[in-house]
Amino acid sequence: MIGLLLLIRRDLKLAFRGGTDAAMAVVFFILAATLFPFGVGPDPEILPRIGGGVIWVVALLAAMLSLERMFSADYEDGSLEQFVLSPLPMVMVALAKIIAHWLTTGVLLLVAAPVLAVFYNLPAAAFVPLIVSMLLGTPTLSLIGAIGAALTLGARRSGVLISLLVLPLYIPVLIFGALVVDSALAGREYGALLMVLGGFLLLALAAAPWATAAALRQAIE
Amino acid sequence: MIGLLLLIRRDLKLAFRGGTDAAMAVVFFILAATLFPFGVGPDPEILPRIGGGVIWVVALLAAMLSLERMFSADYEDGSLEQFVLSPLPMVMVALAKIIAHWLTTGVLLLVAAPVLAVFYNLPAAAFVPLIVSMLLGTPTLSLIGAIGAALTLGARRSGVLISLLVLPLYIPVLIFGALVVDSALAGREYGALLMVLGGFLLLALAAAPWATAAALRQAIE
Amino acid sequence: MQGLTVKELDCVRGDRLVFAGVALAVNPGRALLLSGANGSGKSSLLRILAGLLPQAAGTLTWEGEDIADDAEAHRRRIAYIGHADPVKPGLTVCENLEFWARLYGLEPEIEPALYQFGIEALADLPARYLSAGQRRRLTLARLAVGQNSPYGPPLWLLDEPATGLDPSAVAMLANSILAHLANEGVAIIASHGGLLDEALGGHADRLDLQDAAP
Amino acid sequence: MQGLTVKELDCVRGDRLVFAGVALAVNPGRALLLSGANGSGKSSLLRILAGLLPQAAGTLTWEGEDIADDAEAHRRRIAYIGHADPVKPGLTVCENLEFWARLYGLEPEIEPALYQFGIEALADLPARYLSAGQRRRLTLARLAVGQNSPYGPPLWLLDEPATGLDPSAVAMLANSILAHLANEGVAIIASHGGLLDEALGGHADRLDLQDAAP
Amino acid sequence: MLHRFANPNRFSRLAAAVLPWVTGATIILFVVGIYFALFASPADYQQGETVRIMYVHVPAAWVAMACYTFIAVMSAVSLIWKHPLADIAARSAAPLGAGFTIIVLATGSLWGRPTWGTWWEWGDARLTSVLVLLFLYLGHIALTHAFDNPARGAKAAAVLALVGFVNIPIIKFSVEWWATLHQPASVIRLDGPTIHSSILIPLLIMGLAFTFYFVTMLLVRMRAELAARKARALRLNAAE
Ligand code: HEM
Ligand SMILES: Nc1ncnc2c1ncn2[C@@H]1O[C@H](COP(=O)(O)OP(=O)(O)OP(=O)(O)O)[C@@H](O)[C@H]1O
Ligand SMILES: Nc1ncnc2c1ncn2[C@@H]1O[C@H](COP(=O)(O)OP(=O)(O)OP(=O)(O)O)[C@@H](O)[C@H]1O
Ligand SMILES: [Mg+2]
Ligand SMILES: [Mg+2]
Repeated sequence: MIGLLLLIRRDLKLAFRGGTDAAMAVVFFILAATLFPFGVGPDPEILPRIGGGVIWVVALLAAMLSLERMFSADYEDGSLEQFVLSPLPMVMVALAKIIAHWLTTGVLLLVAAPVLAVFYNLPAAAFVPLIVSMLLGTPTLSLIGAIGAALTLGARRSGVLISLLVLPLYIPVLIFGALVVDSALAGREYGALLMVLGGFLLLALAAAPWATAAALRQAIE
Repeated sequence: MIGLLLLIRRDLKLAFRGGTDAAMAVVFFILAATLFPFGVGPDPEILPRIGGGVIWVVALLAAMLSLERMFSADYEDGSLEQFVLSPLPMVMVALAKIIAHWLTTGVLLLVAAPVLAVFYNLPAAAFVPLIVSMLLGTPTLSLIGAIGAALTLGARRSGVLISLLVLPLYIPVLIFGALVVDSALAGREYGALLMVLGGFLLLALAAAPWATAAALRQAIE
Repeated sequence: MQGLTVKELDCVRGDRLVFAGVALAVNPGRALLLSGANGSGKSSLLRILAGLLPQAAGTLTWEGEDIADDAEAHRRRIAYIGHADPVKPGLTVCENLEFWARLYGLEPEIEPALYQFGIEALADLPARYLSAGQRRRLTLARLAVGQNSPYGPPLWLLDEPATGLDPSAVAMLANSILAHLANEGVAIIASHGGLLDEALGGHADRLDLQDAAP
Repeated sequence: MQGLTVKELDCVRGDRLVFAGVALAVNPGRALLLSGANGSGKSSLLRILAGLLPQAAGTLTWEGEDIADDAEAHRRRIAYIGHADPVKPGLTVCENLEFWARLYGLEPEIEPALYQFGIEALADLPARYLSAGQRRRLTLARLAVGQNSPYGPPLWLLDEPATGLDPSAVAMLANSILAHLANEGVAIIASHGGLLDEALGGHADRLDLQDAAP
Repeated sequence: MLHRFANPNRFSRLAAAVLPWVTGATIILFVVGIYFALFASPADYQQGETVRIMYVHVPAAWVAMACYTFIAVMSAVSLIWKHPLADIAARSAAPLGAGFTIIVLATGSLWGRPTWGTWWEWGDARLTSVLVLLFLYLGHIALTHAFDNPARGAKAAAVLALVGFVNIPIIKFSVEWWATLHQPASVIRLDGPTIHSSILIPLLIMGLAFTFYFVTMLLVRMRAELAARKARALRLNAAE
């Protein structure tokens, strides 16, 4: 338990001192979302209609981009082998890394999301559903992503591989996340959709740390 | 000149053997573009309307993502210092890296773009303008991106920094690129817009290799 | 049977047999110096002993028990230093050391460990500014942290620990190792000869992996 | 004035004065061995000599001419080997070496260079499988490629070149350096003592950077 | 018992003996199945002749899911008992499964055009989960080949296969859990099939044909893989 907190704290410190890229995900999130109106044209009718979806897609891309860094620095400088030899069980190592990833991407995305919602002229009714759906959805992204990041450690073309492995598994989260916002906009009930997102989260929470730990153990040869 | 070709060949070899990520950009491009319909909803009316813009935005993000890798491996393993000491002028080194980057991202994006256009139900009239605008636009992305990548070498948070430096400079390319497609769809004349894109390319071609070379020389201490 | 015993060990890397039939036995209070040409498998052997690499054949025992029986317990007795330095450029020297010490559940007495490897003056410098040798010293300082606690791991596996060290740092390292041996510890050290080998003198046996080449 | 001459050289890194007032002169056919504690500035000095790091004060001359006058010409006389190995894991040993040889405009005679450092058997292996010492040998093999051509750079700057090498590889390296010196070359080598220093024996002078500590 | 067939050499011999029989069975089943499917079964009163797509679509879907399940089981065997044949079986099966999945997607959208009026429906849970299945197959194949050390690739792919297995129940039950365009199961269900036997019988024959085709191809690919492995070992030993 102490080890878990220790590792999370180290990762946060590294992220905020800039060893890895804490702000990267948010900056990407904001910039990418800002680009769309330039590409699509600032049609006041279309923007709010696609806004919820675009925010979700970009959040997902942002979470994915930071995945490759999740373990690679520790893998390359030999820290990962030391983790394997440390008294901290690998599941805890995996969990700590996942939590740190979420704190440095998911949480920041949550904070940035309302700003973008304003930017896209989303009606106020969509704000709470957007935030709640992201609160339930982003940890799942970190959890699933960790498996992909660990599996591709030391692989050729690990960047592509991560996307290939992880994006398909992200699709359900994306669909339901965007559906929540859409339903809210259309004035429909979205409680059941949030339940589904919660279900995904529980499922990922139950499986991902173990799968990640197994993959990490194999990465070391 | 021989040195230039040599370096390009080496980078391509590395890319296709998977040391760096050639396919990464395309896979990201395709997957990201595939995600949008999931997020935005499959409204057959909206998709073609935003299609051209989405393709351009995603191409731009894809080109940007691969920037960070452009020099970092050579920087870290000491190859860059050897380039500085080699008889090949740094401008040529920069140019070779830019060409290799374009060949491994821009060209692949060009190949993938028609597929996505079909996917978004873009009318056939938009195909040629899309391809031509990307043919003129993507080299500019590689050229501008190289400056950002070189400037941020060894910086803390280089990932964020690159995005911050480069994206604003990408916006004009994006605007005119997307306008070309839009105009073609609306049946308007787009030759002048292509000229503007060509102008950007020439400007970038004249300035970027020198700026990149200067930045690279400073990165080494 | 005390200490570490290895019998009939084979190592395969990527379909290639690197060494075969390695046997060794190291008693508490002794060191073993591994030598052998580049590529003869010293690093591979150390990684097998640490449980980081599976052996192709052979058994490893610690105090008479097969280490495969309780991988968890084996992990706890090991301090492994590889070719790479697990040092984070963004953290200070002190923070780097503290992290590893705490993670290994050792009461972090950072100061004395820094002194022991002569980097106390650098304690608050971000590790990105360290020279190659200073970084190696920081990696090694981890050994000193746990050394005098009862939880300190008894088996040290060191892969060319003296790389990049100046002679005075090699002497500091040798002192650490000798103190560890005096505590009934075991040390297995890959090396290409040099000052460290001389300093360990009569406390160390030697094994040349060249003899185990297939 | 022949060879390399350095006068009153100061080095500052991140606000800290690393060394001051370094003076040295190396004639063709001679080597200079740099020693000094970890962090005393050996690597920094070599990088200054290579033009990779600006000095805080002082002048460097080659054959009587200030090297700042023609940085381009200076670059062409240098072969620099740093702490890191510029080796691409995705290319084979042979491809790696060939790339550097061609980039430096040297007629690539790869085979003999590989032989000279004893890695001819590994020629077609992707470099990712090399052991630490094998990778270092590959880095050093570049020196051998240009060695006997008239275009080979006359000034070798080697930063702890023997790191990770086994004794036979150190002997190969020493032979390369001696052949270079016999060709009227100049070599400046950072090192912490050991076999290489002994092998260069009477051909080398020594400079201890400790004496230049501020 | 398991280990008697698990020895690679014995497996090769066994496979060689079985192969002609399964090949023959595949051909016969296809001939009979296609005859029934094209000529000896009725056209649908609503969908007309397009219903015949079903005789490819549905068996391909069954085999695509069964193949993934097979890979998941083999992966568990490989991770727990570290059996080399399990790895080979998994990596030989993956491209076959990807092929069947592509067939499902292609025939499904061909069929969807006349019946639903659209090639593809983004929000549909069945279609989405099948698309995810295809990506899982592709990821599995890519991961197997992504490492210089084949053993590492096999292990990584095995972990992926186990993780991805959650998708199989989702494919199967998506039509019941969510309102979709796609029709619910009518053959494989707890209370027995609900369709008429004039359709059911040719469907089952085609199902068997696809299954035998899968087994045949699996055996062929596994034997090729084993032979390649042996050749590489010989070459490496010769290089020593
Ligand atoms: C790309 C689109 C489609 C995909 C990915 C798809 C996928 C599947 C899958 C995975 C199954 C196996 C279900 C199971 O065994 O429980 C299945 C069965 C079936 N599909 Fe589709 N399908 C698609 C389009 C269609 C269309 C357009 C129709 C006809 C209107 C259709 C009719 C059926 C039927 C009748 C079954 C058999 C169900 C049963 O009896 O168990 N499918 N499909
Ligand atoms: N970028 C930097 N900023 C601040 N200080 C630095 C920087 N780089 C190096 N230093 C400091 O400069 C000093 C000289 O470093 P240098 O690498 O030249 O030492 P060295 O003699 O090569 O040591 P070693 O034997 O360990 O390789 C060290 O004390 C180091 O901490
Ligand atoms: N992943 C791998 N796949 C194939 N061969 C490998 C792999 N890793 C190492 N090797 C080979 O295994 C051999 C043993 O490597 P190892 O690193 O153990 O040598 P070493 O004795 O530590 O050498 P050094 O003195 O250079 O550090 C080397 O010949 C190397 O080329
Ligand atoms: Mg080694
Ligand atoms: Mg140094």
